[in-house]
Amino acid sequence: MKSIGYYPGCALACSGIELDLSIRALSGLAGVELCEIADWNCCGASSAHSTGHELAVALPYRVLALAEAQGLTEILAPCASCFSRLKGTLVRLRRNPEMLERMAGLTGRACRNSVSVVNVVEYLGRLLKEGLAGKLTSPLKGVKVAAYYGCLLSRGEGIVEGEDAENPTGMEAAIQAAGCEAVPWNFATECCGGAFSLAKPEAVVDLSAAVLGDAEQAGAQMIVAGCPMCHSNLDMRQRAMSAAGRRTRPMPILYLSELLGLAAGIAPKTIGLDRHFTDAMSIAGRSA
Amino acid sequence: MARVGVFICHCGENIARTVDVAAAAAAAAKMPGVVYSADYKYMCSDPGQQLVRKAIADHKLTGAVVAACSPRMHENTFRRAAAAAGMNPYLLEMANVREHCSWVHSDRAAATAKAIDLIRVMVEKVKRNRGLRTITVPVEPTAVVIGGGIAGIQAALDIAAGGKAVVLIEKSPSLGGHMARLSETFPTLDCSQCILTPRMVEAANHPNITLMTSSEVESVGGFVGNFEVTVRRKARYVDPAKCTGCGECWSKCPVKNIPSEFDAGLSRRTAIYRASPQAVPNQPVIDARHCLMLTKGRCGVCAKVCPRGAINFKDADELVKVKAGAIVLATGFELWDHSAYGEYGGGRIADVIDGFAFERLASASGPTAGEIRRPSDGAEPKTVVFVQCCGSRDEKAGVAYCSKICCMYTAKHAMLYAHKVHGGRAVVFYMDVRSAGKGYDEFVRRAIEKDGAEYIRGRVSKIYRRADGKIMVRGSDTLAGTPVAVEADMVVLADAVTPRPDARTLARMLGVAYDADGFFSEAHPKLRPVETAVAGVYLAGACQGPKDIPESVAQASAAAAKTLGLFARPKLEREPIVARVNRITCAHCRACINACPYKAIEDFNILDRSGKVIRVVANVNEGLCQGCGTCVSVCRSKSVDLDGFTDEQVFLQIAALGPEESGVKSRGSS
Amino acid sequence: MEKTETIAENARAGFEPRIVAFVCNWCTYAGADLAGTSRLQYAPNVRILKLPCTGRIDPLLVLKAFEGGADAVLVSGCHPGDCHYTSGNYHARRRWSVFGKLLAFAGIDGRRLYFSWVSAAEGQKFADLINSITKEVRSAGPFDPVNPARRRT
Amino acid sequence: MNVAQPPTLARIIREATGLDVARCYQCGKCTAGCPMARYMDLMPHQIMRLVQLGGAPAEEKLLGCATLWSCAGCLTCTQRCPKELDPAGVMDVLRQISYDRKKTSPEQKKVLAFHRAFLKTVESDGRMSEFSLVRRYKMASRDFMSDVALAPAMFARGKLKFAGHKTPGRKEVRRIFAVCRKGGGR
Repeated sequence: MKSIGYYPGCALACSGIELDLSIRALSGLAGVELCEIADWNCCGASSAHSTGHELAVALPYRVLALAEAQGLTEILAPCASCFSRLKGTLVRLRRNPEMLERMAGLTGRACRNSVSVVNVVEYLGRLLKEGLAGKLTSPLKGVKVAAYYGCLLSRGEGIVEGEDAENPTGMEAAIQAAGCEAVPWNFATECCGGAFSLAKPEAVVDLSAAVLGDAEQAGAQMIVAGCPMCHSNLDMRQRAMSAAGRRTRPMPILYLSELLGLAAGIAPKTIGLDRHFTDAMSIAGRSA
Repeated sequence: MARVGVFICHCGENIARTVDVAAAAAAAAKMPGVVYSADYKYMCSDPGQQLVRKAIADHKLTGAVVAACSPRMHENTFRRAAAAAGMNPYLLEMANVREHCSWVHSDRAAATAKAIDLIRVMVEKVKRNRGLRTITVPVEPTAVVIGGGIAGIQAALDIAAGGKAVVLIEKSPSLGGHMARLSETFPTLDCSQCILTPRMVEAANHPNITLMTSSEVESVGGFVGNFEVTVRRKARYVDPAKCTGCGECWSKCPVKNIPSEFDAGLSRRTAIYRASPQAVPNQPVIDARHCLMLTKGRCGVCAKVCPRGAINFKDADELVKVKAGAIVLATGFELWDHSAYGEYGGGRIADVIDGFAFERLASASGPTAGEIRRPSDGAEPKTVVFVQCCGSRDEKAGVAYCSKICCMYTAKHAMLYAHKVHGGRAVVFYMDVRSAGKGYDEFVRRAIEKDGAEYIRGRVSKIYRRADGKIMVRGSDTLAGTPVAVEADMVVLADAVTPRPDARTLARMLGVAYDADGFFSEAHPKLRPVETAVAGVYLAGACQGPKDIPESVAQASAAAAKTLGLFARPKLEREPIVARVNRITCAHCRACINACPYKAIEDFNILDRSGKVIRVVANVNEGLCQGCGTCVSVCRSKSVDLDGFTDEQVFLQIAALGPEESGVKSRGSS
Repeated sequence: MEKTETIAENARAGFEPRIVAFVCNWCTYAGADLAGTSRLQYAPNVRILKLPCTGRIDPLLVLKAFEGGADAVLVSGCHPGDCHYTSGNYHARRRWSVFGKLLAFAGIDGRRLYFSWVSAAEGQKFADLINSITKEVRSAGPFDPVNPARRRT
Repeated sequence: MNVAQPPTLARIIREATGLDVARCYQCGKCTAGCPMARYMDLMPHQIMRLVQLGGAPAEEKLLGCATLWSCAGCLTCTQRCPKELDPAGVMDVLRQISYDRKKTSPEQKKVLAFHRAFLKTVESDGRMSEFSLVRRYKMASRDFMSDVALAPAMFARGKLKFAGHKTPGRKEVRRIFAVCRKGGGR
């Protein structure tokens, strides 16, 4: 892999900036060029598909069409929600050529549906296999990590491929490559409350606290996530969880790419470790 | 000159509604060779048959075609009528104008034209039919029963009681099957071992029963009345003639950590072992995969301590051929492997067990002597959750069907648990309670009303083990409309009943059909529930579909009755459809000999007067030939033909469908 | 152009294909019976000829059927592994794979010869099969035994 | 029998997703695994049942329930459904119908406000930026006080930016919104 199309998505510019920083740093280290899709638009996330069926397909369609027109064959969508929308649209259009035609008319852009979409776990797994594993010079020896997939990196028929939805293992492999111990736990694929952060914060606090609680019981010293929505729920809402009496101790929440970045010896600030709400810098001290 | 009669049945309205029977009769009357043609309301009725008999006699018919239902329905009926009128029954044929015509078409003109075609085809065939004689074959009055569980034992005992010989073949080292592993049985709660063990001993000691344990069927040849079953008797490494079952060997065996199959992995056994103390025969065998002597070539402790010198490390598998007239399949079932349910822990949680494990825990002869102790730490579980339909009725990850026995055994488990752990809480998640059977629903109600089992209607979505050791069960109560979470100490999954994975191989050996799930198919779901489509092969027990003990036993007795009925006749009549070789043109290329699936074709020496072999040709053994006709189509010199389906007959049938003849509207010119 | 002409010609002549089906007694014949007892409607263009086993079905019979004016031939027996006579259908399958090539070489359209497995339990499959074959043969037009390749151009 | 019947919800669902809700046998596994069940007034299996039942009272209940707007779309129900149904997909369809027919329960206005704010932002900028989203959401939901404390911290961490996050192709995106809106949102 010399280069790959890059769809950062909206969250990576703001609340999910650490994911963007760490993906870029690791890609640089691995010598993979990220070709950002020019003029990309929002995928519509859950709001589009909650309220309008056609819009929910049209927005990701435009992204896929742009990528194709720009000569990209494979795009990385690090945000799990974007990945799910883009790949879901891809799968849907593949099954329904009639809709592909309608979308071409609707958006004024042709698309042969030829690109493929890769999520963050798949991408990092590939980087590791293609030589990044050998560059992890400062492994975090013995740190106990709970791998958190949430919903969109574990479920979705035809979307998440090559993983057992009830027992995914892609993150565990990367965690072990970073020198850490992946602890077995029960909430790896439970929901954190997703997009209800603003509209139903009490639900997010409730569900996210349960995720943190199980990880702590399993002996995890931190949680590794792949999704900016999960990350902000688990990281940013810890104060609200304490206020609700659901949590006492802080639990660092890292992106999988941050963990690998640390293990590769990249400066913590470069990958955005200082931007977390719940302290994660202390983890950096552990790398040898 | 052929004199053929055609008899067209209205089948009430079934045929006449769609086919113009009068027009068909008129058309048939004009076919070459037809001297009589009639239609009648119900040809199979007594007056209808009389009409056929009378016409055969009055018109001196040399052939008859009955255009009616499928020959599978009434060919025998009409052939018997023909025979009663003095005609060779094989000179009567049926044209299937109901199943293949009136029932599948609605256009009256097209259906009538097709019916006339079908009649013409059979008229052409029957003109060349030869009067055949049924072939009789002797019956070997020995039954092979495959499977030594309760169904196989019952079938063997019943056949033996009828005075016929039985060879009872069991794959594992002991008789008894799954029933031997049960604690108590529903709905009476009598002890399974107490009612089964005497049967096991009786089967082993019966003079008419030859018991072959550690044995598997390798291949099956032959046909009803004369099967030849090849049995692989696996090496046991213990000479049964010398062994007294004293137990010196297994008490000294150094390999002691093999999970016991009998105890569902809840206890450990040695490499030389008996399945259980009640095993029949009560002699140990050596598990070659774990024995140090057999794997690494050093140890031999058992041989040293055996006072009778019964250990034989050089023992080898042996192939035994058994001749049998009938075969009873009683291969039983297996539980579905719930590790396919990742949401239930994927088989990784020690205290999430299956029904058999619970049976062993509850059994007085089990690893805990009947005390309910959970596998992980031996603690007494204060809350046990029972989950029904685990894998059953799940089209996505399990099986689509209902496993039938789980509702009852789960109620039994909840009841046994309440009796054994006072103050314990039994929670049952169910979707429906299917308790049809004598005393069955009362039994389930008793578990709920008297023994306090909490029944919650809803499927469980997730089971996981919390760090504190509690097993969390997340289900729902659909009646109350709420999710329900239970903190349990142990969970029992009522895994689906599935056929043995190797049952398909056995079915293929026998030509027995099996359904999409792998259960053996009966010949008719209502009227022939113990027979298979293969004559002389019968079914007993859960190999045909999920069954409880009384149903398995009933079917086993029925299979035995079928077997004894078959053996009551000294000889079997068989359809005389066999191949014949024209010795004059046969070039002895051996193509037919190689192609014949029954090895029914052999070399035949043609001798001159002095006894010198002048030519070798192929010859069909009528007793072995089943009439498939494969030899006919492989013969390069057209020297083989099949009675009833000769080349000439089929060519004429095809010609009868030609454009000049056929009722299908054809193109203007060709 | 050729195609539209053919269709127009067929329509003019009221072309009803003639399909001869050679079926085995144990599986497909019984499957056709099941289609009947289930009252599944299918095209009336098929004429079933029963033989004990597909193993009995000599390629010569198929040629005879074409010679006799059939527009298409169907050979159908038990599923692999389910042959009543253990292995007759395997012999048949081997034979047909060779024979099919020979027919293709002779210029006979693939829409003329069909080979299928229909078990005694597959009444629906039998009905569907006959309907789809009838449709295909209709599109292929009448068979000309004198010049079988006529329709191929 | 020429009286035109409006299509039932079950039919609309079948046409939109290819799913036949009649296959549901009410096992309740969807409800058992639903993380949001406690925020729902109808349980997922009851949603399926009411769709099966049909008729005006059932439709009223379905389109006005809180459940549609409490579903997180986590797909746990769909993943585990033993009948290979897709309760989450059924919720999507019902939510869209509820939105189109303006049947959404007033208590769920916050969720709707969030979705509207989100889409409004995307429509105008082509992309979503948290600041515009939060501003729009707070105006629409009148929920001014929650999470106020988080904002300065987010600014400090570069997680919230005043500057909009606009894409050059936003005119094209606006046109897509307009076309979809004309099509009735579906």
